[in-house]
Amino acid sequence: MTLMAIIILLFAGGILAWLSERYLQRGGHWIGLVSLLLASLLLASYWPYLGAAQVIGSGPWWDSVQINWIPRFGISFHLAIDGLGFLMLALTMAMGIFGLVMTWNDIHFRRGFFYFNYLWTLAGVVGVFTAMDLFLFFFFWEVMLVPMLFLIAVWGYEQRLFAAIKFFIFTQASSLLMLIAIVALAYLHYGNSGQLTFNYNDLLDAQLAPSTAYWLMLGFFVAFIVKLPALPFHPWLPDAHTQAPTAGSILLAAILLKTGAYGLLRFNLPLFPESSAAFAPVAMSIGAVSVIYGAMLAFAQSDMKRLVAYSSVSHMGFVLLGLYALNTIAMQGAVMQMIAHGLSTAALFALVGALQHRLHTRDMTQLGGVWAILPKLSAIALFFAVASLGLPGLGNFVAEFTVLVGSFRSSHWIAVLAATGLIGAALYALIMMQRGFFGALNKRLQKLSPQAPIADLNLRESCALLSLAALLVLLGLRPQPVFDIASPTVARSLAHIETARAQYAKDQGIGTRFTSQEQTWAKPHPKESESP
Amino acid sequence: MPIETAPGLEAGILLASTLFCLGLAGLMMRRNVIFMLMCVEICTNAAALMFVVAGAHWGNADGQVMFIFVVTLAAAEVAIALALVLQFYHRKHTVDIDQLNDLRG
Amino acid sequence: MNYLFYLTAAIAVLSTTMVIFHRNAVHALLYLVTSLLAVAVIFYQYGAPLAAALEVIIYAGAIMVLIIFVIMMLNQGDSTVVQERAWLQPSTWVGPALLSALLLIQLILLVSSAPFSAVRAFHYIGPKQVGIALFSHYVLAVELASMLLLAGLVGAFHLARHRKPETGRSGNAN
Amino acid sequence: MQGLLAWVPLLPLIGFLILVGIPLFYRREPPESVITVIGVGSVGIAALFTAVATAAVFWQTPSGVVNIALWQWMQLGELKLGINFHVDWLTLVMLMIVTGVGFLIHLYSAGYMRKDPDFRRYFAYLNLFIFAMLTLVMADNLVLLYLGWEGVGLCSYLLIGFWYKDPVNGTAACKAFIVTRIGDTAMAIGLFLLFYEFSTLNIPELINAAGDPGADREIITIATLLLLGGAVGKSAQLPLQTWLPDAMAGPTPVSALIHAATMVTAGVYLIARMHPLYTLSETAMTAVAIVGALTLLLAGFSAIAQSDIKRVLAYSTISQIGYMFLALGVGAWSGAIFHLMTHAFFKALLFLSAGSVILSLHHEQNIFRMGGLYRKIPFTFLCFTIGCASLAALPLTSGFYSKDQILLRAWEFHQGFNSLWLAGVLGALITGIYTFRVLFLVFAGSEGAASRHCKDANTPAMTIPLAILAILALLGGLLTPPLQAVFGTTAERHPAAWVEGVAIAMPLIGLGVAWQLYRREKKTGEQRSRVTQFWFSGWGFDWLYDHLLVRPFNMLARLNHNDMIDALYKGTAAFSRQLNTLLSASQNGQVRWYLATFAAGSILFLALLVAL
Repeated sequence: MTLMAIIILLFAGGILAWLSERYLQRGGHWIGLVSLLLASLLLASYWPYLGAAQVIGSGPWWDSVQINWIPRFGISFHLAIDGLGFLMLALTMAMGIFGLVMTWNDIHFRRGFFYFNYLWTLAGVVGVFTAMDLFLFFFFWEVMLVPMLFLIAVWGYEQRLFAAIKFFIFTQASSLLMLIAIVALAYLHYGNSGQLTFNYNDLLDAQLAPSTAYWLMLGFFVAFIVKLPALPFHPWLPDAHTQAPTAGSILLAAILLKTGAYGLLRFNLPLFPESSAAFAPVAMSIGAVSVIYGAMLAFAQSDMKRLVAYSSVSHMGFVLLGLYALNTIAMQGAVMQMIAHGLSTAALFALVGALQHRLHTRDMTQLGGVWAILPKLSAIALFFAVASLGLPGLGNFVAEFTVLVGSFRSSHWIAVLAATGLIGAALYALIMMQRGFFGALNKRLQKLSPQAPIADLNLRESCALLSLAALLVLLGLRPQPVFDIASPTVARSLAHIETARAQYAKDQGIGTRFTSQEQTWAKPHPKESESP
Repeated sequence: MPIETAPGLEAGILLASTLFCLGLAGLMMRRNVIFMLMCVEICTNAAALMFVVAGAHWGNADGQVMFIFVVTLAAAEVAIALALVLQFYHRKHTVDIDQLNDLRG
Repeated sequence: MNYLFYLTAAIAVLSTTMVIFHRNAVHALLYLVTSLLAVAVIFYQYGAPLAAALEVIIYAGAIMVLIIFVIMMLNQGDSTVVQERAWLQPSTWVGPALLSALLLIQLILLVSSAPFSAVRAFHYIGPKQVGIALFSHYVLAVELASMLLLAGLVGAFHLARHRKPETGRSGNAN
Repeated sequence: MQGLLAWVPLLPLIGFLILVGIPLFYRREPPESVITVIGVGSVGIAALFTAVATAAVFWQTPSGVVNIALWQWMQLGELKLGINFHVDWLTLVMLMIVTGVGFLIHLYSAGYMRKDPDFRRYFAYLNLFIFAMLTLVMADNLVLLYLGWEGVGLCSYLLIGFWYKDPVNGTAACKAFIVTRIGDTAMAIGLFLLFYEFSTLNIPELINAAGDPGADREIITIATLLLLGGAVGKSAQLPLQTWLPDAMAGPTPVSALIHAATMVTAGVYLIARMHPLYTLSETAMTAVAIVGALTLLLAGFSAIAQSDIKRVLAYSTISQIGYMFLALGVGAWSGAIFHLMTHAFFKALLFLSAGSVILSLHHEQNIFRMGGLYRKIPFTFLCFTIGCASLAALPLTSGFYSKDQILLRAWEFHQGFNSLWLAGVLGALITGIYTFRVLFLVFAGSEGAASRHCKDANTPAMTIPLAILAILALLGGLLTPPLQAVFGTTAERHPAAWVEGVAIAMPLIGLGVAWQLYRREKKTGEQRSRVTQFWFSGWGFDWLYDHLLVRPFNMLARLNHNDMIDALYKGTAAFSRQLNTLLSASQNGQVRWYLATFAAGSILFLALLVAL
């Protein structure tokens, strides 16, 4: 019931914030903060599961709630949480609070409605991360989308409508594919078993013809990698990120992108293990190419926010690569990358937002030498830029390293290709620092600064950013707890794949593509096992 | 009570079709609203003729019942349409239908 | 009796053609009345005296009078002949005429190709039968038709009201 | 005692954290003295701890190994990594160099950087630098080593671009980071390969596993070559040496730190640390030796043609690291580390005295505008001379002992005369030439244009480190580190006397050539022939990379600035908009047009009926 309470709390908080607009000038963010804190407290009640996830509770779920919704179609309101879900929820809450605190005074009109949308997006995301009924999942998938659309379209920057519509069309088109795949999956399962259900646990056992499964898998896959985003479905992201208000960018980067990765791990891999395994090389290549392509485009940008947005493409490429490497190390790395990228990119967006708030530009040709006037902001930006380029000792490195180590086992060349993305990351992160913060003070800023001294980060912003920095350092030096929490979920997804592979090998006899691949994965000596 | 000497069904249908096509042609070629209204009357009348001919062929009163309804409809339609024409003329001081294109895309 | 049918049919077609090509509204209207009367004769030949009577009374009578009124109100008599001539150039009417002719040819083809029963017997249906059908089986439709007429009445009254620009606005505002 | 060693890297880290965290607690900038105490003190205590640990544990047991397990880093399947330190004599030598020389450079910096508005930031970076380097040398697994490795790269980036207001510095800093990152990526791929093959990244376990006869030699070769890629990047060897001369943009003590105590020696350390793997692969050994030999010659020639005092020293560093690589390539492991140590002493001395010269001349760096300074700043002159003598390996200086060892070993390795030895000897000659050329140009003869405004800028904080380093540069040759436990003992064989004679004679010949060169250059001033211009530009590597890599990449980036994939979607949008215009044109509001289309539609429909 705690899960339900969290979602209801966020929905109710949103409505309250909207209503409060009429009576309180600036009640919205307090209501938002209180409801987020309460939700975090509720989430913290899962504390006892953290240490001994496998011992307490029977089965994979820590907690679940199931209420009949549309029993005629086997649709139920089914929420459940496990390690991965907990990590994602924790990230959601943390980033929700962070975004709220960082943009405390940024919104100047329709405050209540803003926080309504903000909280509803978060509620939708929480639903996505906990829904264990595919129909419900789709429902929340849409719920998180529409308030986000408003956030961009109403409070965004210059080209907000264009960006909002682009965002909407991309995500809607992709989720249509997913809806078709969901319905087809439930229907086929109904045809085979006589039981019409959208329940995740039941659908895991669905028996599908390989070609059908492949198509359905593609439907889910496209929906998820549009959200991720990976090549070639990324173009919505730079526009949406750039035009969204700072809080919206933080939500998008830190949380909404993760729903795609989460979906891949939770739904795509376990539901369609055979076709996922067959598809893995393609997906890994997409991931690796995204890494490099995103980095190159980030390097080419002059708008700082756009640069950070493209760096997201690059980072999320690692997630895709890791998930489809289909081994523990890489998949755990992908989960870690989801969290680390959430922290570092959210902070970078917050910083660009703070910069724009103060200097009224985010164009790097109009910036330069900012360190001289805003030393604190620049120092923190340096930290997060360095985190973004994957400096060891910070969370992103742990993630990228484990992803690459793991995927190297699955495919040498793809991993090597992705590893060159590390150079690209250095390029864009340093060029951002160089053009934005170092160098001589830009002439425009020289004119600006004497009239009104520009305030550096205040205590509120510093604390928010430094706590993220501390988290990143913690993740970089002591990532094991995160790995431990996520490991049952990853292991379960992997077990499905392994079973499917073994089954396939048994059906096809020795000597097929899959057998040799599995032996490659199992043993570290490929040459010996591959030799006939 | 059959009438032996009546013209055939085909002849009635052909006449109705001819009248309808003439009305349609008039609708398309005239720009004056009043003429267009007259052409609409021709068209409805052709349809009414069709009903009556069919009713007579099958020996059924329904054809004439439908005729009565068509006439009713025509009366209502012409009343409204003429009111609209008046209104149109008052606003635009013309009866040119081509001036009435506010719904263009 | 058939020659009578063909004669009236020819009159109907000819007068209708005059309607669509005539430049004077009042003359065109007279041709239309002629056409309607011809159709009334045809109704009679098909054994439908009630329909023929209604055609004369309502169509050729009431509706045409209504149109005449409007023509008079809009002053669409002789004065607009020049305007009509300008509007009705061959270039304007050739296209529609061709389209309609094509449509007619298709209809003729369809009608002639359809197999018809050899029975050429037509039935006389008197006003009594029609009345019985109308007020038994179709009574609901009659009520609906009366509603329609009422709506048409109210609508026409409302639409045709000529608001003066200065009073219209203030009247709405209050 | 283990705890003491664990504190060695942590102390600079704490220093860094305090220096960075000060604004959180204090609104005003603390005075320089406080910063000096924290920044210098942390490294000083670390050096002290190292010395104590050395004296207490290792002096008695040269083969002793101390393992310090701090906490588990990550454990994922077979990937088990800890934040663990592994200290043996190789590590200990590096620790002493890093903390000891590092401390002296810190102390010197306190004098050199006085009154800089970013004094605190400077010391914070410096402490972080020391921390990263200590982590690098103490790591017991390659990933932790990689942490230090990248950390060193970051700090060098920060320090080279320390005076950020000049974009040139920033460009140099970016270049340093990105060029080394290219090497780092190769190294990372090497790590992936090693893990793939041996399922561990723990260094001792890796060495054990590789020693197994069943281990795949081909993979070891590829992996060691990839590690060499990393080492080449960090140690500024061919073909990734281009960043180091530009790195002179940072403050001079930073150059000293990068060149002497940290950063560039990391590559040598890595190969020495992984030497059991290299011995398994002849190809890798040869590659290391060839890289070293080529680099030492190319960089030496470049050094002859330079006119900036710091760039001369930079090229000399590249050249000397080339010596170390040569030593590694011929299996002279302890020779390489020994040269690393003596090089740390005399190169730190040279850079710091060069810093004194530059400061005294108000940031003049062109040696052709100097001259006759031996009278004005005699102490600096003395220190610089000692450094030069040691660099040129004049007999009885520390550099002589270490370089001699390398040359002998190169001779032995291939049983007699060979090209590697020849390269080393030729390198010794060139070293003599460029070293004494710079010494003469700066200190000897008549006063140059900039010398007139010379004012001795040395403070006690600067003279003390200089003095200590001068002593070490002179007598450091006596401190042979007991590395037999790490590298094993090699049978001492003495080649023919003339071989040794050549090694001794070369620097002296170089001295003579340098004098001639000095006299000629003093007359002509700063003029270059086509050949020396080519040397001056570092053999055109910058030009080559600029045209081969940088420009095409920038071009590509500019071309694809707007994301060609987005164009696909933009095209779709434009197409549907066109379609929309087309369809809305049919919606023209003309009743008669609608009627016509209605008629046409009916005709079409009926045509279907007629046709059927």
